[in-house]
This record gives sequence, C-alpha cells and structure tokens, in this order.
Amino acid sequence: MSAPIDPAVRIQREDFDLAKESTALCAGRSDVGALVTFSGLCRDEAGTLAALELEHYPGMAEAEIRRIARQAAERWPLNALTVIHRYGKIRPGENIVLVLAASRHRQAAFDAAAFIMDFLKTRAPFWKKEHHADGSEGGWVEARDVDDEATQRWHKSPPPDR
Amino acid sequence: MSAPIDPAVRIQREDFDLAKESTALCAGRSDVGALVTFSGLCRDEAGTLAALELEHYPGMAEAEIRRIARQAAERWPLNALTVIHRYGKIRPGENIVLVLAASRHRQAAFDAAAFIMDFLKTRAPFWKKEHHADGSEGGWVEARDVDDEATQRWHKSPPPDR
Amino acid sequence: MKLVYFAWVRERIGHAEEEIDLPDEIVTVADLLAWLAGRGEGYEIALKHASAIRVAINQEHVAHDARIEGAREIALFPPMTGG
Amino acid sequence: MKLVYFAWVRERIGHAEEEIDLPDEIVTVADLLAWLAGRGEGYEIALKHASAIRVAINQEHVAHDARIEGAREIALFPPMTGG
Repeated sequence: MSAPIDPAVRIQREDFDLAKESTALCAGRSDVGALVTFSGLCRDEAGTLAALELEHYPGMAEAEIRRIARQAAERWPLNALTVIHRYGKIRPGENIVLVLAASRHRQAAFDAAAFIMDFLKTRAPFWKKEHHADGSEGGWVEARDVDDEATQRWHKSPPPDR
Repeated sequence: MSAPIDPAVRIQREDFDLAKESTALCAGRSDVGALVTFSGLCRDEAGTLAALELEHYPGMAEAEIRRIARQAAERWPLNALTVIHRYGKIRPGENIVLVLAASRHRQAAFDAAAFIMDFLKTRAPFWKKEHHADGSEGGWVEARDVDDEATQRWHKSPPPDR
Repeated sequence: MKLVYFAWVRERIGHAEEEIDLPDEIVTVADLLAWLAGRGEGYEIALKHASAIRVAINQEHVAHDARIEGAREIALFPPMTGG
Repeated sequence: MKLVYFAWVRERIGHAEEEIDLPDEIVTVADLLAWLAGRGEGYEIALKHASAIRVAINQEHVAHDARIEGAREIALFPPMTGG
C-alpha cells in the first residue's frame, strides 16, 4: 500500500460547493473508482428554526479535523480526501459540513466518510446554538449519546479492507 | 414513520451531473439533514484500459434497480433517493453510476447508499467488457466474490435506526 | 417463448434472442439449461458451467429450480458486473 | 496561562478568555476545574457538573486526570455538537 494521502481540511464561514469540490478532487486523475460525498445540512425542524449559530474553536477546529482525516487516510486506501466545516450563522437548507472521500473501491470510500463524520460529531470543537423562527433565542444543541455510540463502533473491529 | 418515498431511477447512455442531481434532490426543502452521494467511476487500470463497454438488459435493469431502491426506502427513513446507471461505452474518469440518498440523519443516508450499491453490484443486470489501451479487446469483467459477500451483511442484522 | 441472452452467454450462443417452442417435459430452469446445451456447439460452450448462469423470468431473477410455466421471456446471462 | 471558554461555558463564565496564574497545588485538569468553580457565581454555575466539561490543552483533547504542566492554553467547553 502506498503512503497515506494528505487530506485537505478547511474551516470557513462562507458556503461551499459540492460540485466544485468533487470536480477538483477528481480533476486530472482516472484512478478513482468510487467517490462518496457527505453533506450535512441545517434542517428547519418543521419550521421552528430560523438559524443555527455555529461557534468554533479557531485553530483547534482545523487541527482536530485534520487529525481525524489523517486517521481515516491511514486506515483506508484513499486517493483523495476533503473535509470542509462552516461556522457562523447558517439557515435551514444551507450546508454545514462536507466530506469527500475518493478511493479505488467503494467500501473504503463509504467507511472513510462515515468514520470522519462520526468522529467529527464528537471530537471537532464546534457548538450549535438555535435561533427560533418566532424570534426567541433557543438553547445550545445538546450532544446526543447516539453520536458517542457511533464512534465506538470503529473501535470494536476494523472492517475488512475490501 | 411516514410512507416510504418513491425513488427516482434512470438508466441512460448519456452522462449525469452530480451537482445538478443533488440540487434537484434538495430543491425547495429544508428537512434534509444529511445527503450522501456515491459516484462510481471508470478507472484506467494504470493506463491499460481504453474504455468499458456496459451492456444492460433494457427494462429489467430499471425494474431491478427500482426494486433495490424501494427496499432501501422501506428500510431507512429517507427524504429522497435517486439512482442513475449508465450503459454504453464509458472511458476512464467518466461516471458509471450515481446514488443520492437524503435523510434527516446521516446513518440512514450512509446505510441506504451503501445498501443500494451492494445490491446493485450483484443484482442489477449490467455487464462490463474491457477494451484495452493497446487496441486489443479485453474480456468480460468477472464478478467478484467480495461483492456477493457485501450483500450478505445486510441479511445478518439490520443496523439500528439512528 | 422468448429467450434473451446477454454478455458472454450472448456471444457464445451467437445471437441475442430467439423464439423457441419448448418440449412439454421442460419444467424448471435447470431443465431448460440442460435442453438448450444440446442444441449445438455455441449453446454447449455457453452453458457448460450451468451453475454460473443467472436466469430471469419476465425480468425478475429466479433460481435454477424455479418453474418456467407462464414465462413470456426468459433471460440467461453471466453474473452481473454493474455498478 | 491562557484559559479559553466556548459555548455555554463561555456564556456562564461571562467572558471568552483570560490569563490566570495558577496556585502550585493545581496539578491536574480536575484540580483546575474545582479551583475555578470557587472563583465566583458564573464559574460555579458553568462548572457545576464538572464531568460534563470537555477540556483541551494546547488544542488537543485531554481527560480530567491529565496533568496541566506545560500548558500554554487550556480550553473548557461543553460536549461538541458540530457536523
């Protein structure tokens, strides 16, 4: 197996574009057999949510996501890997996070993207505050136990490299 | 849980556009929290491959992929689901197949997309013939045991609905 | 009854489809494969390893022990390699 | 030493960061949390459920039994909710 690739990680206020990122990821190469993308979007919660305010820890946010992405690149044979996470005010329907994982084989691409999202949810220093549609300030979104459990599965048994 | 959504399935010779499909999938809705896309591309096999010729069984190809997609829509709570599969001559770097799965939650979107790809590989009536870069005709691509094994995992234990 | 062939099954048999009247004793898919293999060299080569042949009746996958009664279209093809 | 706070820890403490000289007996993260909780009502409320507080030293996650010796920047924050 060749050396792990160097993931691209960006923390930014502005929106990103799935098409542009996937085109950039695959540009000029034809060894990619599988590209998995994950977009996390802001839901409107049945119309009750006006916006999410995403606070982050500058510096550590990028460092931690880079650590997670590098672990994925060491664990699965990837051709390319990009992770982008936004901060600031994000409205329903807008993008929050994007992961692109390219590999020769589909299972590596699926697993790497899912692994990154599981660890990003529980380890990347971002916090969401809700702004309600009725103008009232919502509270801070609480962490979900199910997200902690999701990270646990990657410790149990490494999936076979298919 | 609401009724399963009706998947969009297309079998076509022409290329497709990830950006256009994902925009169409999420247009006018803000209940999607997670969008997973899978693109299967033609690899150049270290420069030895000139093209793949994809033969398909017209009628059954669409019917079978629709059956697989409907199973996914019944098994996971999806907001939207699109599957597109090309046939004809496809060159390295070009798209072969696209799956888009949108859900409120990421695990449902990941699982539905992976499920569809696993079953599509082993049940959708498509066959690949290789054309070599040196002008010689390659053989028919052989089915891989690992793909059969991949479909088995979905029979064992249904993943928890997260 | 219409028979359709794909990929190397089609290439070895030499044509993509045909209309065939089956003898009454052909009841299952396995019967059909054995009978077809006796129709000539192309068929024999195509269907030599019968267990490798996948079969669809009326555009749905079936096992080799499936009955072919009521079939309008039977397709024979190798294991699939799409995706 | 620089302390930084995020999300509701920041809101309850009332500011985002501060420079603090720690007494010598503060050895671990747990010591620091207990000591900070005694610095006033905002700190007390913010750090009441100490086990819920996540901590990073020099921008890396650490457990509460980690030693803080050598820390340039210690961050306190709630469980993360990004992604």
